[in-house]
Amino acid sequence: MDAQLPALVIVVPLLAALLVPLAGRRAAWGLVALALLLAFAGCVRLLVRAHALPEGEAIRYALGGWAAPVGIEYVVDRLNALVLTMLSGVAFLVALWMRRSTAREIRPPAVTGYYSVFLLMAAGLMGITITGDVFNLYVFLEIASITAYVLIAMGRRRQALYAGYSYLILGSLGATFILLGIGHLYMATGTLAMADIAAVFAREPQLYDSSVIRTAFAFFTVGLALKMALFPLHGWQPGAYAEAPSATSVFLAATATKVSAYALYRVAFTVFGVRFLETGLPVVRDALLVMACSAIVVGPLLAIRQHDLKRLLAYSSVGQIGYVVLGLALHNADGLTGSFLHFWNHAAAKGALFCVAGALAYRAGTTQVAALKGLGRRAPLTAMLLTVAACSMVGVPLTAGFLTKWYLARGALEAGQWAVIPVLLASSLFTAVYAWRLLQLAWFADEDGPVAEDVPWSMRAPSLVLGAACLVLGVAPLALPVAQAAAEALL
Amino acid sequence: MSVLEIVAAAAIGLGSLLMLATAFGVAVFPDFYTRLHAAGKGDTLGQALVLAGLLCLGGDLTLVVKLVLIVFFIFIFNPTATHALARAGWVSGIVPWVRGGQDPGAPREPGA
Amino acid sequence: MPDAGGPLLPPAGPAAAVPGPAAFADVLGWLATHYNYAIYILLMMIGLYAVLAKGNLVKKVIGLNLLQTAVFLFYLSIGKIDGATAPVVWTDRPPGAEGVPYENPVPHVLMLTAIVVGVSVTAVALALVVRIREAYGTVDEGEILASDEAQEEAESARAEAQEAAADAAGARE
Amino acid sequence: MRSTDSLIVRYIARRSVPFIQLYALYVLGHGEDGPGGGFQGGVIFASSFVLLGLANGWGYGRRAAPARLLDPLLPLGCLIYLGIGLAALLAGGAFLEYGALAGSDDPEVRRHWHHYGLIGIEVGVMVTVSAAMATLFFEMARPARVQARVDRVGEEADRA
Repeated sequence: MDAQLPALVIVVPLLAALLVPLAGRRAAWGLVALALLLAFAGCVRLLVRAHALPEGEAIRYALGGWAAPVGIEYVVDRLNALVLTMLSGVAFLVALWMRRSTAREIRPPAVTGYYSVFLLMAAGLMGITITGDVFNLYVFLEIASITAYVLIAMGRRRQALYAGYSYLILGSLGATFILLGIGHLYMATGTLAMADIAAVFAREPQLYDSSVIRTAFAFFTVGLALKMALFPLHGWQPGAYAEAPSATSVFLAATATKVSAYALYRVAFTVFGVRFLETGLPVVRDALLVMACSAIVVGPLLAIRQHDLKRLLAYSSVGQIGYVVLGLALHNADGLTGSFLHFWNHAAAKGALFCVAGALAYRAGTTQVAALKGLGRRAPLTAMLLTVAACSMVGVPLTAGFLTKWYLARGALEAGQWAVIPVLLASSLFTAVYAWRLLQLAWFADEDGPVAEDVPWSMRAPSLVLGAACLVLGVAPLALPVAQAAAEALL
Repeated sequence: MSVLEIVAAAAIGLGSLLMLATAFGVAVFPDFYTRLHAAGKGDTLGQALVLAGLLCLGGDLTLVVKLVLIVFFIFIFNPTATHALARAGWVSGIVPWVRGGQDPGAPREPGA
Repeated sequence: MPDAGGPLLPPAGPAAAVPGPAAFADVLGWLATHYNYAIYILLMMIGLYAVLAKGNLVKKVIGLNLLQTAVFLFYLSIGKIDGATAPVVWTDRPPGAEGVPYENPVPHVLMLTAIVVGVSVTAVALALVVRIREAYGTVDEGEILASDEAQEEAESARAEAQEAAADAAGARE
Repeated sequence: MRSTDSLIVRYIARRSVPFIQLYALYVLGHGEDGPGGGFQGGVIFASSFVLLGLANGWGYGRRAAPARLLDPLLPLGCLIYLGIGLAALLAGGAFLEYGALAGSDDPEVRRHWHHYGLIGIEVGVMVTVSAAMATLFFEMARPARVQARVDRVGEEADRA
């Protein structure tokens, strides 16, 4: 079975997604949790195996027994093993968390459908991460996106429908650009397997000067930037995160845009090669640097003005994706390490924060920021979770967020991009402003009246795991060697 | 050139001519019903003639059976579709065109 | 993809050539031989215009479909070779034999997949439009946004009042 | 969608259903060595129900293809696909390596099993596609009075 793991981590959630509607309402949730637990275990095993391999090698799996240039290949190396573990781990925690939340937010007849689509989306996201074929990447990207549109539109308010629709339009636009990028790439190289394309580039370096290749890269960048909601292209994102059902918000915010960012890393480093960023089309690298920096500053600034907690967190995500992309623009070991750390750090922090928003929706039926007042007295554990996660977002030392900023700052200095340092500081300041507003309401604005019930343990425990991850990843940097190894493997 | 080939050429030529006439009719006829008339009649016979011509050219048995079946179904389904369309037009209140008569675009009471 | 059969042909033939910066006459010559690329760009621009500029949600979906169709055309143009046959296996004459060039089947297979994806996206989009129409009574983007804004304003005014009250309570402590 | 009052249209639509479905199976069977396959066959198969719905009214078509039947078929087709892939995996090959289903190394036998596997997944594709297409049509064309009843049931379930 060990040899079959790369296929199994995708197939098991997929299989469960199809079994859930047949299994009926009672068994559905258990099936979801079991499938994602198995996938998580498989991903951890893949992570261990990928790190045991010597530098530059990867676990390869040929689907259907067709070898790489002809068939589709699944490749697990250090970078995507890291992303896969994050993905399946968060998916498993959200699956545990969502039972009571969906019972309150989704119409009972639609719950099994919701679970099924949720699993499909998890499988799609993992497929994007694991595939070694650019066209297969597009197909998985669309599976993950189409399911995301559905999961968003299932929100209670009618605004969810429009949010899902506008995400659909912009997401499909992005996907079309990516498809065009793949077409241009195929036109110039005549192959679709990532490793094969990279080999063509190594054989014919003059291709870097071809306008077809440059067009391809531009299409990839714009398309994936749309999908990951990088700053000027983030229009769909706040509405989608704010209006979606709580469980969707947690999962989307913790994973979805980061997987698109991973796809950009994969395309830029594995397919085009790091030399292309430096010599082939430096203007895209500079543009990404500018976009990432503006996202880092503007995201929290926009968040300060919001009254809805989920919308506030969504704008903060607009800023946080900037950290993930910044490493690509810096493309040195420390910068990449910082960004790769952020794959885990942000998933933990933003996942925990959206869990708080979900708890608020569960308990108070609203996600207005004002509903936070008195949280410290009524639900101290949830309030502590909010505190820890918010500190991690600000980048307080000893939390996970600090490590990200530390390594990104070191990477910026190394790359000679001094201007990035004030950007990081300003962003921390703005983040602190809205974080303080939340904490002040939660701990100090007391409310008279009876103490309401807290969320059930089935919701509290998984969110506390996410909160604990924020601390553990910061105090005992487990992820650091993994991220460093992934960064070195790419360069 | 065998007799069959001559027959085939004649049938295909006539069929093509009919289909051309159909296209012409759809383009120039004045209203929904007359256009439908052109499309329904001309197209059915035109297609059937072309296929019959191909039938004369022969081929293996499966091909012949397929062609016969296609002709058979065209003769059933084309008129049915035309009938359904005309009826739908009538029910939704489209007035048939009359030479020198009322304005063809004028609304008519449904079902009148 | 493995079922496409035949070896992978690198894109060849005149259609795969890349236009460089060219004089006007060259552009005309390029148009004459590569008109399918010109059509693809034109179709794509029309689709993009409809997606971005139309207020009607259904028209946006139509624009999206146009955009996708343009991409299909682009892909099929990549695989096209002038005078080549279809890559179908003949029992008496295998493709590639006797110097008969055959078109690259891979873009066709890719587009088959992309068409399925496009159909799925369209289905979800139309389903959403139906639901939006039920919820808002309109499929016009401007009206939907205006209706949302009115609701949003009322809600945020209420929220601000609540927050102010909470602040005041905090100050009293 | 009302039933048409034309006897001809209703009769022809009803009688043509088996022919359409037979043709769908024909297209399915030819997918391996010609134009056709599960997707196309599935769409043609679904079109027979669409025709019934158009000619004889929404309710008539929906009774021929009820949600009770179609909803389980949607995942079932995909399950056939995945199941064959997994069976190949369990037989010692890679995922979807149909040749491994043969359980022998004889290339001739493996080639045969490759064909069986391919036809099997095409059947799976056809089941899902036809169920999906018919569901899409009937859900989108649902008349207002049926919609009202569904909403009422949903609200009652919400309250419960």
